[in-house]
Amino acid sequence: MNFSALLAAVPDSAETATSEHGALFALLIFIFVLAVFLGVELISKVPSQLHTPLMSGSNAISGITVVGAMIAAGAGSNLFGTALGFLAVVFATINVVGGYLVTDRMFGMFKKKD
Amino acid sequence: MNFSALLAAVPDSAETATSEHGALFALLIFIFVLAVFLGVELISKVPSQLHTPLMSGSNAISGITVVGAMIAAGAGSNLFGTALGFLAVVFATINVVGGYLVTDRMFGMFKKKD
Amino acid sequence: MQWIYILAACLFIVGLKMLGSAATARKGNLISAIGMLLAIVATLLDREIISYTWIGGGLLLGGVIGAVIAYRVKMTAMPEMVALLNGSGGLASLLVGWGEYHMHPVVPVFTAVAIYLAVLIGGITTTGSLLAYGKLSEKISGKPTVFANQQIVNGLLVVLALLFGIIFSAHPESNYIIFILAVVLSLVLGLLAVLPIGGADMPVVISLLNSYSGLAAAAAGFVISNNVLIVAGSLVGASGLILTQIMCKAMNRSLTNVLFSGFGSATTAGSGGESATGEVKSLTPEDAYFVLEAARSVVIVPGYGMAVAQAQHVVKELGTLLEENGADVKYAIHPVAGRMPGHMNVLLAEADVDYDQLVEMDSINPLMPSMDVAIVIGANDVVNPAARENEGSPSYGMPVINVDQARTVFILKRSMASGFAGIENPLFFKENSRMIFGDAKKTVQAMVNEFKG
Amino acid sequence: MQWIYILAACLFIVGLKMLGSAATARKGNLISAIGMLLAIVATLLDREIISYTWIGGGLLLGGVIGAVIAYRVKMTAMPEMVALLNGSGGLASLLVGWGEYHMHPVVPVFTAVAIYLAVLIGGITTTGSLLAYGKLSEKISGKPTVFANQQIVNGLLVVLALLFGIIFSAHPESNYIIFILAVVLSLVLGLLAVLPIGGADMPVVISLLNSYSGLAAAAAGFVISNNVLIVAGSLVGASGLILTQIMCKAMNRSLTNVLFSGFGSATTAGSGGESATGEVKSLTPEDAYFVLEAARSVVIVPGYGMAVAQAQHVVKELGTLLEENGADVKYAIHPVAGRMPGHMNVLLAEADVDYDQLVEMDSINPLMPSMDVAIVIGANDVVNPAARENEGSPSYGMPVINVDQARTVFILKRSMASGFAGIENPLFFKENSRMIFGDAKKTVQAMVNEFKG
Ligand SMILES: NC(=O)c1ccc[n+]([C@@H]2O[C@H](COP(=O)([O-])OP(=O)(O)OC[C@H]3O[C@@H](n4cnc5c(N)ncnc54)[C@H](OP(=O)(O)O)[C@@H]3O)[C@@H](O)[C@H]2O)c1
Ligand SMILES: NC(=O)c1ccc[n+]([C@@H]2O[C@H](COP(=O)([O-])OP(=O)(O)OC[C@H]3O[C@@H](n4cnc5c(N)ncnc54)[C@H](OP(=O)(O)O)[C@@H]3O)[C@@H](O)[C@H]2O)c1
Repeated sequence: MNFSALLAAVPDSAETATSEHGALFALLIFIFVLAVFLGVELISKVPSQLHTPLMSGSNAISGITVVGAMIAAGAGSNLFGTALGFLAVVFATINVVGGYLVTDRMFGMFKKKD
Repeated sequence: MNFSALLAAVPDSAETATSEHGALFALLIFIFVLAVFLGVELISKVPSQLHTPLMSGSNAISGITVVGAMIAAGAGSNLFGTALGFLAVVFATINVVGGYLVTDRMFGMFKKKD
Repeated sequence: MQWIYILAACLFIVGLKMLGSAATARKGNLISAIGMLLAIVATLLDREIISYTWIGGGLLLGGVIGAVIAYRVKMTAMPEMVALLNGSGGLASLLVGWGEYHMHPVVPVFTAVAIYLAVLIGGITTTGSLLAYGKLSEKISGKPTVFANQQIVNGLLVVLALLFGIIFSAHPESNYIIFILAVVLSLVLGLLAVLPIGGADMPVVISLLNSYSGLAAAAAGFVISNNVLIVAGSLVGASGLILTQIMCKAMNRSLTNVLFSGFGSATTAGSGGESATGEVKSLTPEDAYFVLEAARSVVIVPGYGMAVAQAQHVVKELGTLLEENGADVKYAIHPVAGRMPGHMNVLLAEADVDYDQLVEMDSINPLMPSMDVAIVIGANDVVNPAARENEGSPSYGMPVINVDQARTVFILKRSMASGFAGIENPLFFKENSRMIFGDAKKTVQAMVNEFKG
Repeated sequence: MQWIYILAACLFIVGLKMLGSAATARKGNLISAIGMLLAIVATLLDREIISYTWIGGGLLLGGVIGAVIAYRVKMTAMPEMVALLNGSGGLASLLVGWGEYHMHPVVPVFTAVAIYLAVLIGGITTTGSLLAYGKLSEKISGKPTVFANQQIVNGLLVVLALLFGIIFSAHPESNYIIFILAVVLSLVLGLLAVLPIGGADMPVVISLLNSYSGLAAAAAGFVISNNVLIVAGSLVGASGLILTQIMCKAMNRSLTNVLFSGFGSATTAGSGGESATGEVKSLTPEDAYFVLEAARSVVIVPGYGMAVAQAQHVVKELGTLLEENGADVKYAIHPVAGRMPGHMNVLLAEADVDYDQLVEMDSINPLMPSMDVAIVIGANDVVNPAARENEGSPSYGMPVINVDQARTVFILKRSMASGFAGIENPLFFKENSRMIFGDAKKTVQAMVNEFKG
């Protein structure tokens, strides 16, 4: 049993190799769409005073591209490819670490005094 | 190019046929989880006066199982399998048609008078 | 086709979102129906399908039955109707799981688990919903049926279901008998789960079963690796669960309490702590008329009794007459008035009451002290001040409509009997309360006649 | 590993949800950070990775740089900081797309499209964010740069980008030159898109670019078929877009207007319809002290000028003194006061103002007529009554804080100059208004000194 099960769910896509790949893509796009809907729902009711930390906090999440960067940097391909990957890791990590820390700093100030 | 791309994304799952299938399953479960989150967000702010129609309206959506029923009924397998599929189509369709119509009837009454 | 399914799923999401607001709800329902239509059409184009006879026949038959009951059902019977439809959906999921297994008994373990879940949840939903239907429509006694060691028996059956599931999933191809046993077990479990729950708790149960029918559909989706089933099913699963929670909260009870306590059975009824006593002042509808005639502001609080008496139309007539007489008329709706969330809204909407006149509990309570008259029509628990005042009361803490703070309260019911929760109501003995005994419809009709004549 | 990714995505969702409420926000940020850590660890375990040297080095270097700037940055420089981080993320996505393409140039068309999008969006985000950073930190003039035929040039470049995309996606393996051109083009596009936007509109731009950086990450996710990238990226993409919308709404402008109108450039400044005139009454801080001394209720309305003057600490001191003097002190926060949503909240929080004293616009406005004194500290547009009264005003319809309804209004600013929107402010000429000219920090300090004696 391999991915023919996926094809069973998308029966029109078994003709060419490309359209098989298309079925996987459809699943991924579906995930994308669901996440967009979810993002909209999650954010649309946030009070304005939280907007700045929300912006930096969600910005940190977009640093997830570090995962792709690590795969590129560690694939052990030629020098240029690795260099691109390395730079990508650096910049993505700046985004991640800087974003989370600065957001936390802001919330630290928001804390109610006792 | 076939579903190896999917496996590339889940590199630990290429050992056995079952774990390949597991990768597809993981994607589907992921979709499930996202939809659950989305469902919770969508419903949690509905005013109580809409609960009854909301119940019947979402109940109609659960009739989506009609898709599975149609596939079972139309697969042209042996008599018993087809009979099961046929019954499934009947019941699912009752759920779908009855649910949507009755919800619409309720909303028809809710309409603001001019 | 995959893309049509994705589009359909998006329509469900958008539809469900729109169902959440009164202004867009009807359109939302339509959009979700279009999503369903798309999904069905996409499936018809599926190459795996080789015979359309049975599909067409099934769609036709089911469609006709569904349409007929949808148009026949009375608005007051909505809870029963939803229960029936729900059972239908659960049964369909069970049959899909069974059919798939029957045709392809050799499947990987994931699929086997999904099949088992679709059948188990589907079966529980089927008989559970049917029993809920019976209790609601009073074809079966609404009393909770409690027997000795009930919890233990249920617990054992659940363990058995788990055991069957493990055996079946490990070797689906060689365990058809276990499978059949599991089908039977699921049906029995559905019955046993609903038996100990009182008729009046059925709405909560139905909402929970609604959630189950969604999960069953999602499980069926895993069986056939179809993501529109997975998404639609889990949307419904989640929304049903949230609705259940909201309802429990409005009744100030936990879900566990609803499911297992046998609430509303004879044993708990009347256990209202200190018994309320005092003088009860009763009035005739004719006397009440003079008070109403002079009132500038009237709030009408309907409850389950209005549904029983089918008094919504005549209540609306009374409201109109009061308005013509110069009074400001509002309808105060408690979230769990009646036997179904939004029950009162549906009834009053049927009677053509203006949507703007309906006020939610939280908005009316602050205004209550300025109201001349509150007319309680067949409501009891939702106006019980003990929930606010008496810590010993089982309903203590449940938010209620504070009619006792209005200048005068008319209470229309047939007797001094308690309501669904079986709690005595000190409201009846308050200084400013007047009981008007009799069937709500007759009483209100009498008031209307006074106004007209 | 797949499961770890799924768990990470769930943590992002939960974290983002918790970020939406003040009580849980900090924990939410932590949860989302844990999700990120999990995702990174899961990737380290990836069998495709054969060398850890560069990964480790990159993580270390990036981590140190990120940590240093996060701890060094001043709270007032938050907008710039977010812009920089955002540019970092966009650049990373560009590099990931490039790296993947460099290593595997033969890919199906879907993947090629994803690569192209990751690079294009990533590039636009990079230079756009950098330019926004420059404008915000005033390293570059904040004035919108408008030149002839700008829209046409931009339009042509967008068409070119589309064209390149089609050529590239059709045959990615033989179009490395087109690819490089596209990289350059994306960088140029980012600059051109932000050039015509005024410095003060940068927060909206940053929020939009934040959304882009999310979309770029999602595109990178499609390139490597990784669903945690897709989910996290699209969550950020959607939330950035919604935030942008909310901000535009609070300014009563459309996104198109923000992006293309060159708002805030010299040409539009001062076009406030009929010019407000009348007598301006000014006061010294010493005179103001006598009024404040007698006030029972004071509302402080901070604006961008408080940020410029870095006056938050001394403002807090004044607030405390007023309270000790027996007055009720509130801080009224307009949603777009300052140059960043929540800008004032961050500043006042830094100065240790009690969270409970901060009141949103909608809550304070009904109370305004009962306020003895309103102290406007470096705010202008957000207290401009023209938005309420003068239909010809460019800001007409934007909700403002109605300080003019307080008994006395003190306006602390350096001159009669208009605020960001370049609109004259009739508030300054009102009967009950008193201007206190000078740098906000100095003025408030003078008041504090008076109180201290
Ligand atoms: N809405 C929901 O979703 C939901 C779900 C589950 C449970 N519940 C529960 O149901 C209860 C609802 O409260 P409620 O105040 O609406 O109803 P209630 O407390 O059940 O009281 C209804 C009252 O109506 C009277 N009545 C019955 N038939 C009548 C007739 N023909 N004419 C006049 N009066 C009549 C009854 O008194 P007589 O017999 O003296 O006439 C009874 O006391 C709450 O306890 C709630 O927790 C609601
Ligand atoms: N918050 C956001 O997210 C956001 C985003 C984009 C745009 N905006 C826009 O930014 C504006 C914000 O309104 P606002 O009322 O906060 O600010 P504003 O309208 O820009 O006015 C700020 C005022 O502060 C004064 N000022 C500057 N430096 C000062 C100092 N050192 N001491 C004392 N006063 C000083 C200036 O007057 P003098 O020069 O006379 O001193 C100026 O009039 C709105 O138009 C809003 O639409 C906000």
